Amino acid sequence: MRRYSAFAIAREALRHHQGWERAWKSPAPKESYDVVVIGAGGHGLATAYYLGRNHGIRNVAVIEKGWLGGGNTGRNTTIIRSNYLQDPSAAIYEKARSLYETLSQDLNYNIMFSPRGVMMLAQTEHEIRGYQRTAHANALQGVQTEFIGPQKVKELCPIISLDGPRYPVLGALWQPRGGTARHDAVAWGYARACSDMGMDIIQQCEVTAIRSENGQVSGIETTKGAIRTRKLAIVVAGHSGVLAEMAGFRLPIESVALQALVSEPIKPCMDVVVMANTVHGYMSQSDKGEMVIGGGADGYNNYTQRGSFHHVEETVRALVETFPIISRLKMLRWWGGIVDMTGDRSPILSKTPLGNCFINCGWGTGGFKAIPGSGWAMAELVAKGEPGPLAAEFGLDRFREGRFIDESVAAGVAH
Amino acid sequence: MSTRLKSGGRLIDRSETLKFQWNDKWLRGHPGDTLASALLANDQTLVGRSFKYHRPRGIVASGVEEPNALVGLGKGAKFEPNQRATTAELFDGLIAESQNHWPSLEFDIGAVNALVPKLFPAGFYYKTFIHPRAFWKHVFEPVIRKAAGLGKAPKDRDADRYEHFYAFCDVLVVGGGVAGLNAALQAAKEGKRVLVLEQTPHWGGRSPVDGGTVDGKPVADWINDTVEALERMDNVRMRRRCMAAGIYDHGYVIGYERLTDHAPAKQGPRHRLWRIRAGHVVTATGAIERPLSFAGNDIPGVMLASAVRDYIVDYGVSPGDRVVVVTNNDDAYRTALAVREAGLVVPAIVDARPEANGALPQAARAAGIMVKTGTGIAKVQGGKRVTGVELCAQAGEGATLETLPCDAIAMSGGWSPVVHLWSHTGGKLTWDAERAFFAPDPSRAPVGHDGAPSVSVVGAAAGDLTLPAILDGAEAPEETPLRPVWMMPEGASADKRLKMWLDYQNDVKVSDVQLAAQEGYESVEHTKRYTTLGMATDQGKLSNINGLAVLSDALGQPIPQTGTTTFRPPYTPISMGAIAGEARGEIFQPLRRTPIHSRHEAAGAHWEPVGHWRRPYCFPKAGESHRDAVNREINATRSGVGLLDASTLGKILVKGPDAGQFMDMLYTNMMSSLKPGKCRYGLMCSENGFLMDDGVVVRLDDDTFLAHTTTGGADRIHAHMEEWLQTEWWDWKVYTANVTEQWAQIGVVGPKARAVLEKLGGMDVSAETLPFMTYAEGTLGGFDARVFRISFSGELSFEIAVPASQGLAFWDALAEAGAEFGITPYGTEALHVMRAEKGFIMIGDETDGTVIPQDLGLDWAISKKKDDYIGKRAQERSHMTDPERWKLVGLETLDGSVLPDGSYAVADGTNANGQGAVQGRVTSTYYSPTLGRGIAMGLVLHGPDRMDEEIAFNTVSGGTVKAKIVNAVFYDPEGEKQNV
Amino acid sequence: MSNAVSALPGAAHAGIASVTEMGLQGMVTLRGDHAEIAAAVKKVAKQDLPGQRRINGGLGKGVAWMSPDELLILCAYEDAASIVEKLDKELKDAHHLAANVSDARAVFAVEGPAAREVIAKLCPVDMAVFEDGEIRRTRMAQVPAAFWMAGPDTIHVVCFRSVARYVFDLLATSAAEGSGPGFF
Amino acid sequence: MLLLTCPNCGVAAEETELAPGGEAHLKRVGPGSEDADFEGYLFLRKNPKGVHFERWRHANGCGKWFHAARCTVTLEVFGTYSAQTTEPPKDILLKIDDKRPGWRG
Repeated sequence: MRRYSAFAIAREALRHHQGWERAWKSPAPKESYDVVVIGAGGHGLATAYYLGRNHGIRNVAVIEKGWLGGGNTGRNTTIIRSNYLQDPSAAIYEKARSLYETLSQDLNYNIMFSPRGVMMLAQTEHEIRGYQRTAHANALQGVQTEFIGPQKVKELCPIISLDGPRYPVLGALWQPRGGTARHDAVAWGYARACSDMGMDIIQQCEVTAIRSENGQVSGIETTKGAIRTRKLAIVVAGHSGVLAEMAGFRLPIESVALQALVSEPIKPCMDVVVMANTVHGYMSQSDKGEMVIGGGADGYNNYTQRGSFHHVEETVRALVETFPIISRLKMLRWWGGIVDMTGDRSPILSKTPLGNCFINCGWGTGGFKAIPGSGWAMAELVAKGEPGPLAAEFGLDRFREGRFIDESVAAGVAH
Repeated sequence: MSTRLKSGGRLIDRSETLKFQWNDKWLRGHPGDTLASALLANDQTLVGRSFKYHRPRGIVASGVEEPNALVGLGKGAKFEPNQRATTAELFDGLIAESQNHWPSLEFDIGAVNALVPKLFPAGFYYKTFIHPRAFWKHVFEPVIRKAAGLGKAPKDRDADRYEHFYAFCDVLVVGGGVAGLNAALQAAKEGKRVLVLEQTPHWGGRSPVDGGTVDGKPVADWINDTVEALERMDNVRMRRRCMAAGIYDHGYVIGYERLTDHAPAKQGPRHRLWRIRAGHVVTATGAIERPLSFAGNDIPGVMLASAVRDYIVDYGVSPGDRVVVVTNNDDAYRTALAVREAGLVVPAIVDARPEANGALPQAARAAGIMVKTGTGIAKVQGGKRVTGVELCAQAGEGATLETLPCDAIAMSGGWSPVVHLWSHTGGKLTWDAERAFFAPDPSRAPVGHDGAPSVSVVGAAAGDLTLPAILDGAEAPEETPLRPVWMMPEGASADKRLKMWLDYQNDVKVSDVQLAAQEGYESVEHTKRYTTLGMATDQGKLSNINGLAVLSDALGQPIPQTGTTTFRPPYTPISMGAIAGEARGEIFQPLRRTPIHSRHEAAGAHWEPVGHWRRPYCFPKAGESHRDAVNREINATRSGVGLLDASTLGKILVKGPDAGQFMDMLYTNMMSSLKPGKCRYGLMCSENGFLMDDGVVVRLDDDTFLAHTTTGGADRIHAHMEEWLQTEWWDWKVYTANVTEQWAQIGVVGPKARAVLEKLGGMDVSAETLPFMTYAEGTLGGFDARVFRISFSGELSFEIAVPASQGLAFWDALAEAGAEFGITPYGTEALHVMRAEKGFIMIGDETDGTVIPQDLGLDWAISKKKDDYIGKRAQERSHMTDPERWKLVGLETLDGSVLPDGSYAVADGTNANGQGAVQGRVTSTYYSPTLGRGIAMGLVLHGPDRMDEEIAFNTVSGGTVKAKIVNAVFYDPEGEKQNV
Repeated sequence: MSNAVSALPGAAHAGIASVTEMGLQGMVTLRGDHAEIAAAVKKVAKQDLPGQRRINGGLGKGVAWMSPDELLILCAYEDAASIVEKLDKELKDAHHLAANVSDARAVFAVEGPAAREVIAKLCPVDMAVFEDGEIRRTRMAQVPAAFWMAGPDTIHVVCFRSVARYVFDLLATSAAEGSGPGFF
Repeated sequence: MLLLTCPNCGVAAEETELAPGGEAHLKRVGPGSEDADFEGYLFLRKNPKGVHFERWRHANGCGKWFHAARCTVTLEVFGTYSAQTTEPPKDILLKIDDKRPGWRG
């Protein structure tokens, strides 16, 4: 693989960039693999990448119904943070965040991780208590956060209105090493690295059935033919339920539409990510200058990648109140993605009733930030057949036992 | 040069002159001008700088598709960035500035990027800036961010207001051109309720400029007649300056009406967001002309042929004196003829087709215009504006055959139907190879709630590009087929492809798309994201199809196989203010007020939002800190008497023969055994087992219970009750009513509480007649009152409900009667501290959605006699019965300090993920003025079995605080004070 | 009683329509099987049972259909308590719930040719075809509300007392001078 | 932005008047039942890509619950019906058979 660098660019410039090779190959599927990963989104590609890098398993295929990175990986608001309350969440999200720190170098692909800092505004006494609790938890979890006062909030984000008529900003939970990254680049970077390790990324290939022999997974049927495999990893976000049904089990998941939007690009005016959970809105500014805004999720099952406009209204009204200057900006682009919501709004990384079939799903509205950690933990689960510490608490059995990982308990929400 | 012609301009009023400001320069225009036409009239061809290379940018189009002419409009609280000059109507005193340059539009430092475009290919950012790690955030990114971003951010709070409006119709027609007006007329004649939206200020669309006749009369006449006819019909509504921004499911359409942008002096909202519910939507959104890809096609002075025509015919403005027309179709000849008619020079019409013998080319030749067929543009000469054009054979590699001096180029690559709205809810497209565009496929239309097609399409939007194709009786010159031209010349060298712009604003070139394909970004979505093609503020209205064609060519596959990107609302950007609507300032969200709110306000209450309610947190006196106020309120209450506005507590009537059975299912307690006139504290769990609400239940009579809920719980719990009654136990005879707001409820609390009530006079409130945990109705001081002997503070306490309308008067009466006893209003914080002193749990503090009553030592409130209650089965699950669950205890710091809020009890070592081990956490922590020390409650592993043990709680700074495990009831453990 | 005050005594606004708080109004919620309670309603409230989403009479004297098992009886503020008593007496053998909710509500009149448009800015209701004698329970901006036509150009709006100020401000904002859509 | 007709009051209500309530026709599982059955009842909800039966409450309206039969892919609504029933009415099932042959899988 030709390495990317400024020098490579300069060299290529001299010959009109004729020399750049494909970022990833597009091979036909082989007859069989050690591991087949269904889903070439960020989580699936990261799973494959760490299978190779951490466990030396490289006879791997990643099967994608559409185009790699074409699902929620390319539809989110790119926020990266790990200031979660519950230990298992903080562990996997912080693992992910710390991997993001060096991901550009690891992949030799600039995913533009920008640790610009994430703040969650506290706008009620209850939220203050919630975030102080989170700050205390994070202190023990090795997650660097602090509860800051209104003045610090204003310093970090001058366009915030501290004293809106309804919810004055009383403080914020501040994670200085949280931030954003270029979402597509994360999928592309992993894909390029996987391809370079000899893995097959097979796009435009839909799984039509999952084959098993006496309780063990044996292979899959696809629109590009049958593929045998010893182990199967289902990592398909919004469509987890459909794949689970093929594998013969049901998931504690419902698929709903989540919306996001961006404004037209303007010169830099906001250097941090701000989440205002009392009024339900969050916003950051992309490197292109667009204000990137996360909307709400519908409460009903939906596979259309279209949400209802009133969620956008609620979000925008909240943000106009919090950042009055955006009132005269314009919404440029609006879109939706299908997210799968579990019973406790926390993800599932788990063995399944089908032997050697593993599932990674249920990231709800917060999956992007978890990609490297999720891939890391999933690779371990698939390679060893048993969850490691990162995945241990995220098993399917927790719903039967009543052992939930509920993040909504702090004032925080799972964006 | 570009200038105002001596005559012409069907939309402008030359009798009046308007002054407007452009980068501190005052210029002149006329009513009817757009900012773009006025700028051209003043020879302002350079209007901005591109996103990436900061190349000079001129006006390309005359409508919403304009990618270049983006300006900052207005000042201060009315400043708006990224406005399209082509759609901004001119008014007297308009202030506009160009964007994305430093120090000036003419001289922009950023333009150095343009000198080395070879060094900035597609995906450039992904391949560089990787090392050293810290540099991205601190060095590279800031530079890139500053260079990008186009317009300036507004500085001030928006001075304008916005609003929403709900409209319903049988047929919504989007687009007021000939096709739209015609469709509206047909629907209207059938008696349908019709709404027509037109995004511009004018009816008729392009037809008045392009010409043609209907029944022998100029099409303009037909337009006027039809508009008049429609306006006369009661079942028709017409709106101009109102764009259908997006189509959503089940016939929902968002309309974006601009009311004062063109007339700042006008009263009323700036924008109105229409929420339209249409039985059927007809999109008559027209078509957009495509640029041609030739080297230097981005130099100011290169414009769409239709735009050149518009500026001449609509505004009497000539974009140049010598206009070379370059085309692959007949339509562009109209432009040549218009230029000539305006008395300007057309050095040549450059037609990529081998021959051009249609009616329009014939007319051009007849007018003496030179037509060069089989020819293309090798290169445009000029820097900040066009100075000339080099011609070549379209079939060749671009060797210059001749050079024509000119100052404007009118290009036409054919037309693309505007299919955005059709596609928003899933309408499918088919590729028309003959005419080289995607058009809606009526057989795959979007469907509505009934599964029937919900959108149809007419006119140019459907691919019918000529007047006769749209309207019976219409006539226009016959047009011969175009010849798809995606690159000019066909064999253009790499050097040329490097200068062929597809996306003018984002600086995406033919070579970039080809590189993306070469590197495996084969999906159109990949290419779009990798090159940013079509992601600029124009959303690729000009660039998408050209880019798609280049990509398909690079992949060696037909265009339909490559497919299009998804079309998403809005069609053009709409203001955030309009989306937020009326909801700002005081009416941003509902604010719920109790009947006594005004008194609290007058008393200088410090407010705490609780849900949508606002409750007094405390009542600080002059110079008093909140903390001092809270302490004073507590001391006054414990030693004398306090007054609490408890009106926000939920009050729900539950009535019927099966009410007792129902209450037994709702609460963990046995409620059916409660005697009339008695009160009982109850717990409510979710079906998932977690404690969700608590409160005092009163049995009013055999049939009727009154359930008190938390402030936040009233609506939620009422809905919870109705859900179970309507969807599970619908055969049970129970009715509920949420009467929360019927009553003002006031707590009279403290040893002197009874004295106050007795002074007020009325019903007997003695311990004998009205003992603890009972209830009675009567009058107090002449008020009809319901008195509850319940206590959340541990003191002698009466909660008294009077009709809300009398709440204020009753509060005043109590204050007056209590004056001699030093009666003191207290707020939520004093309430919280006093309940904590008593070890009473607080929903939201001790509970957080993961806590079950058993964790809180509330087993006494869980009936063992009942087979079932909501949440009981859930609480039988292994994790819920786990003896390792943390249990509620009291906590006392050794030094009397207050434990930090949210602190965790640390245990030895770390867990499997290397996180510090924990064995509990603080749930409530306060300074208790009663005890003169910090007190707290918390959930601790095996807590109740570890009385007097000392454990450490962490601080955010990494330290710990020692605390002793104690009984959670810090004050009056025997409960003597409340039971008197 | 003399101490009783409505939510926003005397609140009024004039614009493209006038908005006025209507003072104390008697209201009784009556839940029960409509067939079983019809006679009692006729006797006590002197009104026939209204059909689905209909209102007979109006403020001061009327009955409105709220849901398949709920009616709202409108009466003089002073009479509400006695009407509850009478209903309980009449219906003592029928499963029902009658409650005085007069104090839990606020009532506004929106008056003028643009009254329908003021409502249409806030409620997802087709005001162009909204009929006389119809009552609509819906969402007004961010709170529940109900309204009916009290005259050709008059709409009576009922909301919860605690949000009376919010609803008044909403209506006043929507009735601001120069904001008429001119649609109806 | 869905439009569902509330069978209780007859209003064709837009989504903002309604509150979604998840899968319809669940059978409540109480004390003494198997863990697996309880998990199934509370968490293992149907999540079909296609025909779905669900609960809605006309929250900003008559306050009543009702059921809807809806396609989660096209959002087509096959019908709404009373909440006081343990299974979809025949006529709606037949309508779906007609429009989505073989949907029962």
